[in-house]
Amino acid sequence: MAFVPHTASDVSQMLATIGAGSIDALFDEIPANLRVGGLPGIPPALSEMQISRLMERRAGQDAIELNFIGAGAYEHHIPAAVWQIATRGEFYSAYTPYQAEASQGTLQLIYEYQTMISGLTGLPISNASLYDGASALAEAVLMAVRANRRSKSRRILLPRSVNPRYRSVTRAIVASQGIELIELDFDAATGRMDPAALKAYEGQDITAVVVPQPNFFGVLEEADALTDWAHAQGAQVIAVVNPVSLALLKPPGEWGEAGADMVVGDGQPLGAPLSSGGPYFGFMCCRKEHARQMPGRIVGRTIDADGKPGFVLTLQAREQHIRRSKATSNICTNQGLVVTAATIHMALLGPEGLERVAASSMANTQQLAERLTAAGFELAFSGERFHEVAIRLGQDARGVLARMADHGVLGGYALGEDYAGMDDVVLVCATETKTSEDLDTYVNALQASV
Amino acid sequence: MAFVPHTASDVSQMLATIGAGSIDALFDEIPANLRVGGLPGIPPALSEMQISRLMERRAGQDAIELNFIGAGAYEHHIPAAVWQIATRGEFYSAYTPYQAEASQGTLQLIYEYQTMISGLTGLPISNASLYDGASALAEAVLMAVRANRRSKSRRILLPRSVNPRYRSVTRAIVASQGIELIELDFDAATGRMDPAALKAYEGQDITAVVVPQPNFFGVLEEADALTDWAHAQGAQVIAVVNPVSLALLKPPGEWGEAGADMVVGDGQPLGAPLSSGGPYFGFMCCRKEHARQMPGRIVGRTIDADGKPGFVLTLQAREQHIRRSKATSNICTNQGLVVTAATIHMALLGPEGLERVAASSMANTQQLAERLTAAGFELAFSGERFHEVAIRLGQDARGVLARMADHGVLGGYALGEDYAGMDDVVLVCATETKTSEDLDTYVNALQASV
Amino acid sequence: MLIFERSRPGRRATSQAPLSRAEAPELPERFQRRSAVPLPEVSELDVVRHYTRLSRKNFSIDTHFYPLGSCTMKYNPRACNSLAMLPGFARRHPHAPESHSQGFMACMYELQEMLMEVTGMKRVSLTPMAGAQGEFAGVAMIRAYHQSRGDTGRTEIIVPDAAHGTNPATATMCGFNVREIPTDETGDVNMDALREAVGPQTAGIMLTNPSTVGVFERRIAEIAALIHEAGGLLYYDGANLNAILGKVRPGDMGFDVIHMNLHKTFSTPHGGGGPGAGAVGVSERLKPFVPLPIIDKNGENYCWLTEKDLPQSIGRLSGFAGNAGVLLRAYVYMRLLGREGMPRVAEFSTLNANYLMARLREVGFDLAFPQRRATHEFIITLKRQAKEDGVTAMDVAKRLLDFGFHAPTTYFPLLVPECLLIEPTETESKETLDAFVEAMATILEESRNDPEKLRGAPYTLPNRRFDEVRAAKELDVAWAAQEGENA
Amino acid sequence: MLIFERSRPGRRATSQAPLSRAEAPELPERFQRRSAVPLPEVSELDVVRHYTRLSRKNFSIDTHFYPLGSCTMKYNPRACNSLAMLPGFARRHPHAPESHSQGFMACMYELQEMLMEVTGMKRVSLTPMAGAQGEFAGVAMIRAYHQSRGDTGRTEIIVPDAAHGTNPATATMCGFNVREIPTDETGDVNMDALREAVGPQTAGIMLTNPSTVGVFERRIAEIAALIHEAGGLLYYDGANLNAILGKVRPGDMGFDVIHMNLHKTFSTPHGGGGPGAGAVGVSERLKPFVPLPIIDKNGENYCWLTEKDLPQSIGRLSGFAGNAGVLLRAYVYMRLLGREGMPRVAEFSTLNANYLMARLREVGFDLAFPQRRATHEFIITLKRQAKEDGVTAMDVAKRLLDFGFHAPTTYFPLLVPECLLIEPTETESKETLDAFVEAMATILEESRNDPEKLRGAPYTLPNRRFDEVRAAKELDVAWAAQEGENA
Repeated sequence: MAFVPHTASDVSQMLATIGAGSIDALFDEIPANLRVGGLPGIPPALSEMQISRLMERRAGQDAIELNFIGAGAYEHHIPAAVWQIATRGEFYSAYTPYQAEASQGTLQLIYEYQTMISGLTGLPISNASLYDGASALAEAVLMAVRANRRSKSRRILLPRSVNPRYRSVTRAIVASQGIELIELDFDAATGRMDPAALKAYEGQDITAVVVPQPNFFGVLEEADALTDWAHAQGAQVIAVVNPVSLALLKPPGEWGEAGADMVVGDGQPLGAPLSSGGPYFGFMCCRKEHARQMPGRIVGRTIDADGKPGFVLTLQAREQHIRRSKATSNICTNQGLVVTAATIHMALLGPEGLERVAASSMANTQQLAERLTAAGFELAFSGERFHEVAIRLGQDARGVLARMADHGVLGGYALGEDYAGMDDVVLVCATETKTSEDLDTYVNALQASV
Repeated sequence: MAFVPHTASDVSQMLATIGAGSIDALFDEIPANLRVGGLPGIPPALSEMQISRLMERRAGQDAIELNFIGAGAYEHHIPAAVWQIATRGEFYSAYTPYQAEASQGTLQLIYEYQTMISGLTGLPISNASLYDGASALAEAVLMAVRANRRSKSRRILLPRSVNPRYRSVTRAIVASQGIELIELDFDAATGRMDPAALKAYEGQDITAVVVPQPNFFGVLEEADALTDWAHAQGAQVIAVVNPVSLALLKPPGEWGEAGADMVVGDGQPLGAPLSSGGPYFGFMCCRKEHARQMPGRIVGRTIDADGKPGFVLTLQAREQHIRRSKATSNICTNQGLVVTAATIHMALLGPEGLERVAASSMANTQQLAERLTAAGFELAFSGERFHEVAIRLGQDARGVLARMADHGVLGGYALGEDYAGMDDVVLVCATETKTSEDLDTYVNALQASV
Repeated sequence: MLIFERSRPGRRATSQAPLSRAEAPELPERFQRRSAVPLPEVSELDVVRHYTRLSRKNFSIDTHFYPLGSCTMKYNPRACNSLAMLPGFARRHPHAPESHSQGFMACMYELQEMLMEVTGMKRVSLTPMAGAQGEFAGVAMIRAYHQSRGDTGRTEIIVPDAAHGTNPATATMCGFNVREIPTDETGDVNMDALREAVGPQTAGIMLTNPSTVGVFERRIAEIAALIHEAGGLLYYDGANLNAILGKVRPGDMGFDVIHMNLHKTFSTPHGGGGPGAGAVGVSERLKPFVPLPIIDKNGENYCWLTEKDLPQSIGRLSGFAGNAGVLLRAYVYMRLLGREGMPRVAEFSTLNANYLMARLREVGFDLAFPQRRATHEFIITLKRQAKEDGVTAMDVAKRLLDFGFHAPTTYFPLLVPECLLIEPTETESKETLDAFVEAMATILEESRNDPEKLRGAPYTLPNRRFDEVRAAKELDVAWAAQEGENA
Repeated sequence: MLIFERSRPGRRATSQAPLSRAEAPELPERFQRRSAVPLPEVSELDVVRHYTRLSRKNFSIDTHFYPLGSCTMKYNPRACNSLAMLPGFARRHPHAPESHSQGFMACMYELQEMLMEVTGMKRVSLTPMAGAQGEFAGVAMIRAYHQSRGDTGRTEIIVPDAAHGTNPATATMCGFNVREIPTDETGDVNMDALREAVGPQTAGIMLTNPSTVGVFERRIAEIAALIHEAGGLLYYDGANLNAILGKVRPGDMGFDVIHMNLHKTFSTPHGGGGPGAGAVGVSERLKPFVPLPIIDKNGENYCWLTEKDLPQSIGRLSGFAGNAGVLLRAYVYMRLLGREGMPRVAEFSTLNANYLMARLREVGFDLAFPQRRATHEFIITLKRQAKEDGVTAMDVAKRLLDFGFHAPTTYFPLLVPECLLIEPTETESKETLDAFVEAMATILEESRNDPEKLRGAPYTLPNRRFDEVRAAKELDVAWAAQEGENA
């Protein structure tokens, strides 16, 4: 029996100690009519050799040569050390660090993570991570409603330039909270939030404004101006950012006069493999005065009985296992293992490494955009970009992408999936993983596919 | 600078402490005319991302679908836990356990390894491993000369049914020791050592007889009879075995009346990937009275100053770092990391697991042999087999194998490489990794290639 | 020492980033970062050594027995990790076209099917990223169901007092009021209280069965009938599914919706706090509402079902399709267990729990529900020791650490005073359980003869007991360079 | 506790072998094993936990500073491991046809080329599986060279007294007599003694340069001329190549043959004792004799050169083509260093050694060769402490372990009494060196004030100092079930 160590003699000794005649007798409190005899729908057991062969075949079947899709999940080099250390049994198979004395490894690591993320975003309080960037935005919206006590409206301005998936998830999660999510349009020329769209809300009670930077199209928003506008309305600012971009871009904590109030985003670009969409992690930072409104775990430094410093989970009174129906969120887990990887990843890159990754990604995408315009394609938006660019193909993007895949190139994300009138636009990303030859391969594959 | 942590300020502080003006000054004792200015023949540094991509491309280029080659290196399932644990930093980056107190992990593991190998072979003393099976045979020949004090001839009977590479290596290593290696022919019908070939040496001074089990053709030798014959001549018996086969085959320690005197072999089938031929490890066991003639490291159990048991390298007086020109061998390293993997591998398989692997491999090869004879091919030898079989193709095997490779099947080893008159014979191995469909694929690929 | 304290200006792990600075387009100044990027400047060896050493300060399943009640800390097979991390899976972009995703999708489809078989539910969505998100999905579906019928007066969710904190928190997040009902002295739901609580305002009930007090709720059929007759739905918290795998199925008990903690029952790693995976399963009537996306099979091809296919869905809960890498690990684990292995999980986790319960009673501990069978876990209470010796459940938990055992779950469920909730799981051997009993017996003796020793524990770990009040009061959640002090 | 003591009849890691017993052909009884296969019967969790815990009893580079002289314990980049273990490499059968091996062979060919560039030699063979086997190959080539010229009277190999033990042992294995020559008081070869030793019986000399006493042999050109004029050849022991990488090349110094310890200079893992890789390089005249196989390039295709191509070769030293997986790791490391990184290795390992030497002298230790530059390593001698305080080099070494530092190499080279040979390597930071100096200073103080404490060290490890005499006398090298006692 896989993973069950019991020998026949163990079983009989244990039953004798219990005073039961059989293992089956241990289930005698379950009403007999509810018992099932077996699970015929489950296939027979495989050996590790058999499942390995099956999985290798299936993984190989999905392998692709060159990936230029971004749209919320980005391919970066992940140092070999990252997952070799993160999957050490002591990290991989440890539980949530509730018993602090037996969990100083995980706890110190999270404290270091919080420090790193807080430093990147420019806001002082970070939690130990949430599920992913999308759900982190939802939690930020809920948190803004708790934190902005002056606002009664529960109205959130949510630009359409925010990742459509983030908007869907936010809608689903805040659905029952009486919160109004107001979508704001973007400027069709620049690809950034339309200043005209804001005018309508001037002087109104707005609880929070969401500001993506870069936005879903890779375009940079006027974050300073938006932040100041929001604060002028008494609204809080929730920044949604790509953490790699923060090596080059102004941190949300420094936006405008007073800085954003909360920042969330997906930590995937910091060491998580693309892995079909997860596990990634959501990060969240806030101002000191809102720490107690934060959802999720937080690690704090303290001292022990001998006065020696160490780390514990803190502010647990916010959490569901203490506060139950009055908790800040029902969230229980963080994405510990991915945070472990991300912390190691960030330490390996250091400030200069992260800047180089960001700059190379930006430069590669710029290069690609130039080669594509030289080849006669048109950019969809004129705004400054980070490392994604929307390209007009002049025909339905989905068909083009399917043909490019046959050339071994995943050509990008079809914006028509989410935006009416953009059926011919593809969103393309070229990170630091791409060489100049890769960019040529892209251009050739695209030309062969239109 | 890759892997160099020094900052500019470190360097200037350190130079000041040393009292040197520059790093270059530290090389001032090297005659200037010998200094080189650089290494232009070395390509510029790559980042980990770049070398990863290069290596992935090269590894992918060599990937094959189905491997039926054995001939001294065997494909077996290796549990995922084996190398995940063996490559933990504490095993992977540790040095030879000379400082016993700081190396109890490696030392206890080797003690367990010695126990396992000794149990498999049936001889009580195992060393901590040698480089590989071939060089272990060479060391065994040298050891037999030391250990068999009654024999003065330095003559070793070395059957041609022993792996040809093992014979080459032995020749190269004992070349300067005045040892005569006498090759014995095999019976062309059975594929095992020719009893007639022995007759010629009856009553002569022979230092040792090498007995392979199974032999290079996969055929089982008459180990009992050979052992008794050798002992009757005053010769020692050096067994050369496949460790996986020992789950089913009589251990050398029980051969004939008195058992073999030494046993060597390659540990590769116990958890080492094929990996282009290495690193594997050679194992070696001997009788208790010959322990001090053993080459290589040996771990022993002892007690510490508190009377607590623990492990140390022992009998170091045999070794080169103590005994210098009079050492039992110049060997210094063992194959520690591979031994680590093998020990974990054997522990995971346990007695029943190893038996199943051996039996499945044997059954698969038998199945394949049956399907091939049914398809009209002829077996080269009639002797009982373990998990390899020699097939006559009726045409040059090298050409057939090249065509099979184009069908994604590595069809075996061409015996014509080493044996005159066997140009049409291929040596095939089907371990437990092969399914019934794989065997069909083999038969089809072969039929399409002859 | 913190990684930041190892930082030196200009030190770098050179190989890990592009070797030269790329010529990125110059951005207008208003977009540019002015402040330094405050990551540590360290070498590759610094990082490897720092985090390798840190890891060694953790307890973990791979190093210690971890009898944490309600957490199912069983062995995490290493193959699950290496196979989920195969390059073809690790590098698959979530937006890769279906044509280049059939291998991955085959695994996910089969996982959905296996989870349906195991739970007796009619549709499964794998997208929730943790147990709590699964709960959210479940309760949101209950809400969506009633709304779809125009049945808008159902404002209450009934929750037993022994429930996990996530249950009431989730009900609140879904806009319901929480109605707590007590547990009776045998560990079952108090039926009188339940009858009183049920009414036209009842949207549903959230139950764990086996319950969090470690016993099987014997009147589950009666409860289901009661709720269903009142027009409510039954939600099953799958935290304890390990105890009944292949023995009894939530669908057969009458549950309408269930979440499963794949990181418990199907042994994906806890990873120091996550990621989890909280797949949900539903009965026939909730099929239209499952969270998206899910995978369907069309002839030989797997395809995604999205908003177009299931317009009544409660929507999306994750940016893509949940914690796919975790799901792959669970898939591998289930295939390794197979048809034969599934019921063994319930059998041997139950055997281990009942054995451990019998042994601990033998050496003098008090059981919370001595008249009941243990399921895969059970509770001991230190009420007597607290009164007689001034020793708390926390003291025993901390002292256990000194013996090389992780502490059981303490102070949960809240209704049992000074309790330890103990779950050994099926992957631990009798010898390990016996060694644990021996340590517990020693501690019990210490509690009588030297209670001070227990109150001061632990003694053998990197730290003694922490000042948690200080942690919350003098909040220090990020290192500031100027402090300069060692941690 | 030994893994065997965890064994219980019938316990198994079920997933790891075929799930059912195959119908293998029945063998005649004389071939069959009658005795049980004495492997432990344990679960997968048992194995994972046992060996994970065991690993934690080791010091290692990933956890500790390891200033082992002559061993070059530098950081082993993790990428080298993962890339060498890529499935396409790990699964390549050594007999796979050249057509299916071009990726692997390209790496090996380029490795040969890079090693030639680094050493200034004219051909490289990668096949020796360790330093000692490389030495064997080197001396065997010297023998084959003289024999090929009919020059059979050369029976002696000259070896300095400071040489590694493998040097004389190898010379013996190759059928030569060993002639030892002394080292002078500045650490160089005693030239008078050398002149006296050289003659028509001289087959060659084995030198390490920088030598094992941590200094560069300044008169190497003179020595080379002397040996060559006498008709002998020069063998270079590459143990200390790290010190001169990109600064000076053995080929340029006049050496005819060299072995390289790739597990030192090119950072393949030591793995608790191996595997190593001992590639050899030769000058023009020894090219025909290199061990087989080697890789050549024919147009765009890589091919093996074997006995047919090099009939004068000393033959084969390994069953296939050496420790290929180790060679792949070295290849990756060299590509990561690149042209720029190579000389940095020499520069910073030398900087670290000279800094550490200066600091240790500062705090009161005696240098063996105070008048010389350190190379990448240096020697301190505790002769004074031994005399004054009765404290030995071994005592200091063991005490260092308590401070979390691996001991330097002790009692080698043999000619310096009570010596510690210290090699910090280039991958360690100044902070680590400073912490080591601090520990050494504390120990020096202890040696004066509390020598007993040193003699009793270590105190903080799983074991105190061992009884090695007992280990050799009451030889216990394998566990026997009946003992039943814990280890």
